[in-house]
Amino acid sequence: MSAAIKKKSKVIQNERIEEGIYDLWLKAEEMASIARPGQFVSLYCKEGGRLLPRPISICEIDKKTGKIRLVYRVLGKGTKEIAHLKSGDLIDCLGPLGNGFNLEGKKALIIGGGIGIPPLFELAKQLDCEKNIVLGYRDITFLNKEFEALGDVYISTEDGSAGTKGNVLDVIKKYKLTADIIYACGPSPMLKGVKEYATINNIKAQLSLEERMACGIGACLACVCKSTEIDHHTKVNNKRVCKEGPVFYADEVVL
Amino acid sequence: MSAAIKKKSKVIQNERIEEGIYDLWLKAEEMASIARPGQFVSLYCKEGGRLLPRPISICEIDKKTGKIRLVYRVLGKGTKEIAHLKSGDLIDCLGPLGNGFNLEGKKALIIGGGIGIPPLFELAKQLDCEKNIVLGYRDITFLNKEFEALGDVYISTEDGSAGTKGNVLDVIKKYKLTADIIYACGPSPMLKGVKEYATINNIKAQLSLEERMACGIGACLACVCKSTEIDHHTKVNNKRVCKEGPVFYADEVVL
Amino acid sequence: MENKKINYDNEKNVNIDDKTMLKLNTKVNIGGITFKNPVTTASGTFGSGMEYRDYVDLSRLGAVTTKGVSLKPWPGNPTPRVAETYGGMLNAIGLQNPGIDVFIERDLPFLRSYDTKIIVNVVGKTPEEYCEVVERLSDCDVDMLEINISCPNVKEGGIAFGQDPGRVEAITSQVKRYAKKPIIIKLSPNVTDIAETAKAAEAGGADALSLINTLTGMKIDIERRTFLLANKTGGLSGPAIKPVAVRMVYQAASAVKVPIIGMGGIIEGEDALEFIMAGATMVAVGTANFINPRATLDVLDGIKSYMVRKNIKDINELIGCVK
Amino acid sequence: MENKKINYDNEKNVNIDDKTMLKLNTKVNIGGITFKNPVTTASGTFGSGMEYRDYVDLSRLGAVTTKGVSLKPWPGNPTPRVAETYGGMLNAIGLQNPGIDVFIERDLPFLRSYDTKIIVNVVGKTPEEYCEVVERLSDCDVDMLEINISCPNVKEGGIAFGQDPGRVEAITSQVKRYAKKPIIIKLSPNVTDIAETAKAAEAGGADALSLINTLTGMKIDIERRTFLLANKTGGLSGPAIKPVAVRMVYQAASAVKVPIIGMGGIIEGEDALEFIMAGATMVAVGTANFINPRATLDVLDGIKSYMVRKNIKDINELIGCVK
Ligand SMILES: Cc1cc2nc3c(=O)[nH]c(=O)nc-3n(C[C@H](O)[C@H](O)[C@H](O)COP(=O)(O)OP(=O)(O)OC[C@H]3O[C@@H](n4cnc5c(N)ncnc54)[C@H](O)[C@@H]3O)c2cc1C
Ligand SMILES: Cc1cc2nc3c(=O)[nH]c(=O)nc-3n(C[C@H](O)[C@H](O)[C@H](O)COP(=O)(O)OP(=O)(O)OC[C@H]3O[C@@H](n4cnc5c(N)ncnc54)[C@H](O)[C@@H]3O)c2cc1C
Ligand SMILES: Cc1cc2nc3c(=O)[nH]c(=O)nc-3n(C[C@H](O)[C@H](O)[C@H](O)COP(=O)(O)O)c2cc1C
Ligand SMILES: Cc1cc2nc3c(=O)[nH]c(=O)nc-3n(C[C@H](O)[C@H](O)[C@H](O)COP(=O)(O)O)c2cc1C
Ligand code: FES
Ligand code: FES
Repeated sequence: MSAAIKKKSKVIQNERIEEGIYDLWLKAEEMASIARPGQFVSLYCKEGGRLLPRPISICEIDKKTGKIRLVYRVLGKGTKEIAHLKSGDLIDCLGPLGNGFNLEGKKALIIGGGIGIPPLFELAKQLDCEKNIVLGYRDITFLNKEFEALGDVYISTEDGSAGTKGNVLDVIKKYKLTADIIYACGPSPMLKGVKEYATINNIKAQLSLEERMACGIGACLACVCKSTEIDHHTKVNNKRVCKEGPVFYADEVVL
Repeated sequence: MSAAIKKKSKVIQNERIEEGIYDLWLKAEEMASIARPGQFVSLYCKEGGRLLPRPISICEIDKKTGKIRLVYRVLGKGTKEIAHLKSGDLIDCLGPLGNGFNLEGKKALIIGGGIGIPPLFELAKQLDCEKNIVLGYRDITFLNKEFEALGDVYISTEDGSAGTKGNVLDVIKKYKLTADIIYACGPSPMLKGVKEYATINNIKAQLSLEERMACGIGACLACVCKSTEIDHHTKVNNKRVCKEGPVFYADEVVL
Repeated sequence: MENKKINYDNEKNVNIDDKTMLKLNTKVNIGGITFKNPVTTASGTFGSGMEYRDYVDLSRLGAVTTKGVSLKPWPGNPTPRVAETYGGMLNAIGLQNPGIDVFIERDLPFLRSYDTKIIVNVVGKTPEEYCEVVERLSDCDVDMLEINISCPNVKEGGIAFGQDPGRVEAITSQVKRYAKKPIIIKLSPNVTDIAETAKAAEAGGADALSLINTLTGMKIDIERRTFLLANKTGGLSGPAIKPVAVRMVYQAASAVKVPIIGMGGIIEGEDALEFIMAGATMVAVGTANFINPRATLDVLDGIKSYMVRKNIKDINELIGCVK
Repeated sequence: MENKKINYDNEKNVNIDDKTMLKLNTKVNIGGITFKNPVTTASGTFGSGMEYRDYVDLSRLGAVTTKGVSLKPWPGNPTPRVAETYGGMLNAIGLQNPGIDVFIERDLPFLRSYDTKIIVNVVGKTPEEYCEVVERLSDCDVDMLEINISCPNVKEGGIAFGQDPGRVEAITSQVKRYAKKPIIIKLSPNVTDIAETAKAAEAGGADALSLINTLTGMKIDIERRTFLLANKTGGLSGPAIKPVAVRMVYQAASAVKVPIIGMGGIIEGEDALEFIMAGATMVAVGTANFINPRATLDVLDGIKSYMVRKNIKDINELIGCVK
């Protein structure tokens, strides 16, 4: 795999698509040319003494025009600063980082929860097979319309304001969705549930994890997760989310 | 005097007028309405963990349109950051600060050195008397054309590329300029020379000083200069440049 | 990923309606004195309040803590006295102050005209000088005294007393003999073990502790190849030092029973809440005043809006709640 | 006002033509070893260099200093292991490392394939463990050993050895008995008097000192009312701590004769020059690597362009030039 690139990228567009959710297109030719679905980008702030990267997954890649798309939630001060960027502004980016999803299987179940949904978009675009797409939200929905062009979309909301009331697993059980490969990204209770479901039903699953990061490239050992086997790099039961991940097979990691 | 105001002000224009010298117009209605020549504004940065103010003197006041003008030199990282501001950007400002010049006398000698020249511009505009204006530069000249509308302008450059080769005192001696009041702003060796000249020739002189600041409003005691008499506020021979100054009568301070 | 947070706009704080605010209890108690809220000023960053009265209604503050006051006027150090650092600043003011007489005649009546508590920061070159100032203040209308044994910028006095537990205990008990007001001992962070000096101050009879004073630092001017500060070293303050300050407040609070006033890099309500949860009963706002003259009130409003948002009726519930 | 400065664009550094650069002497000497330039990496921020080889030609560095290596693989602390602070970060990695065997088999041959010096950072839970690692490395092709007695994030070993001058001297002399390579003792800034621990290390036979390791800090997550780091406390690094680090390097350099490797918040050439002028013979770049993977080279280029601009032919002229 080619190395990640650290560069200032130009903001093409940075729009609020929902309360607290932003849609950012960056001009980043080199990155776009090598990026794969499931990889992420480290964004760097300028203000407030904020030094560490904000890792954001790649939502869409446009190789032709050399652009990448990131969809992010304003959580704290860093994402708030980023949300203030205007077209034409420059932002420091390092990426693409991490391993990305392996495209495999004949019948895929794509499961996204909350801000774990955007990383699955480019995956769904590139996956050339039967696709059931389950999107779980708390209340406000986003990106679901765009997913509809890529497969059969099922929605859950915690408050029942759209789709099935409940979570993604409730949807899967309700519609008895089957698959030979699961791709999932979302909060860790959801991933735990998905892993359990996959194990019980003997379905291969790729899960995208999250952890706080410093370097983003595998050097500092900040972002480890528990691995089932002793990792070849660390010689302990730890894998680096930024390097061996963020995507792991369900049986590789302890959640 | 009305209190200073801390506010975000909008950049109307921020242009390079000479190598490393910038001309900044800010929309700042309240400030413009109370500002006096010789006062200054504290500008605050956002990036690079820079917290302390950059004190910049007011160069021109446009009460009608509610704008103030600052002319500054890019010295370090803070002024470099400020030089990158574009029209429409906002910058945190606190001002107007300090005492400003007292408008007095019948025949004024206005002496500016380098980046000490801009603070004298509004003074020259408001002073309604005979004015000889001496501007000393290292090499590149700026603002001199604008001063020509306000009085008789004499120039010195260290390298002799314009006007008299030498410094402002060389000009004063060469043209035997006399006055009943001197206003001066510039590097401290220049101010020392001016003070000496004023004392010998028994001319009243107002000097604008500089010191590193933190609060800019008289609270932290960072910015003191040596005063000839025990100061009423501090009870020691110190005056605060930001509060009792930046303009002092020559006999008030030890340079 | 779903972890929700609130935006940080200061404006937001102000929008909470007054009735909700009024139901909050923000009163805290230190040394038998009740403060209307836990926000005071860090000594030396607020003068005696005069310069800030145009920005801050001093009556809204829990207390005003004054600049260090000595027996005689002190001229302080030569300039440059301050230098900027990443996320912080160095100062070597050297405790310039007009002395106790001027303080009592001019500053005290001014402060008393506001409805706030007065904490007087006391400095001296010898234990005797500290005691004399304390004695002079004993009959004055002030609320508490903060004994500064941690200033890194003076040759005599200051930090020299604050880095050795034995001397901390000794000077505390000496001062206590002359004091009619509750005594706060201000601790230095430039020590191996803050719990030790905290315990020493408690053993000496301190009614409260305040921490942290500044961390000793240095900046070199590489252009002129010299020290940037005339005093060579200075005290580091501002947000850069907050993590060290929170840690020390936590360690001190775990080591002693007396209440703690926490400070070091507080610029907004959230910072103050870190200190309170780590064990501070009050907080002081210092360097932030230089960046934003309204910082003290913004911190207070930030604390209140957190309480409203989290439905916390009494600030005392939060003190030391993280263990 | 006329004080001229140069702009800070990193790009500018690169524009100085190669011939001018070649005439500069950037070689420095520590413990009898010559380093091609004074820039190394701060332990734990650069792995063993593998992850940075795509960004940095390791052969351009004066040395690579490795992550702490222990006798057996260490799993480190639970996550979260890092937290962001104003101008800095807290880490509590807990010295996760694959152990000396893997280091010798995998990392050492990798590093040796580059034309740079190798400094191995050594950790242990007991003095014996330090000595065993040192002994194992004695017959390996490494250049120096850095003994980390200052990690604040492990229960045993680490900082416990580094805060008491007696123990610093003891462990230094113990380790020296087993070492065939020059020994650097890495000092903790969490002490009252850095000159004392510096002198203790020198007395124990240290060939060089490195400082500072991280300052112990804490961050509280006020939303969840808990510590942000699983380990409660962590080590503060980054530009926020630079003024403390420069001060300590200055104080240590004034107290001992052995050379010093300075670190703490270096992000560009100018920062490194502060350390060098304060008395450091070499500098290490740590947290800056996380913000800019090319930071080490940018620092080196920044030093060089300063030398060109100020017409300084030999970096050694600058070491300790501010007194
Ligand atoms: C591999 C990966 C992919 C991600 N993809 C997306 C995405 O596509 N869209 C999106 O909205 N969010 C995504 N996140 C989460 C995103 O990184 C955080 O929401 C963001 O960093 C918060 O920054 P902040 O400054 O707003 O919050 P603050 O809390 O102020 O941040 C403080 C520090 O903590 C870190 N941090 C805080 N929350 C998280 C978190 N959940 N995960 C990792 N670091 C965190 C920040 O990066 C920063 O260093 C992803 C995280 C990871 C690890
Ligand atoms: C009352 C007053 C009026 C001034 N008016 C003008 C003006 O009209 N135009 C102009 O170009 N400059 C003026 N200056 C100087 C100007 O403040 C500095 O050039 C500027 O602060 C440098 O900031 P920097 O970030 O670029 O430099 P840095 O060196 O990176 O600044 C670091 C810190 O030192 C302070 N500092 C550095 N140099 C000075 C200095 N000479 N005086 C005070 N503080 C300094 C900065 O404010 C900052 O806090 C004035 C200074 C004072 C005190
Ligand atoms: C300019 C300045 C002057 C100070 N003077 C004093 C003082 O006179 N007495 C004292 O006890 N502390 C003094 N301090 C320390 C502060 O009270 C406070 O402990 C420290 O700055 C940390 O808080 P902060 O980061 O909020 O500023 C001073 C700090 C600064 C920045
Ligand atoms: C993530 C991280 C891991 C570290 N691991 C080690 C280590 O294994 N051994 C050690 O001696 N120091 C370690 N340190 C301390 C650094 O080497 C350095 O002393 C400190 O971070 C200050 O430098 P900086 O501000 O440039 O990062 C670590 C620091 C960080 C940030
Ligand atoms: S963030 Fe540094 S190893 Fe993953
Ligand atoms: S800058 Fe604070 S008193 Fe002048």
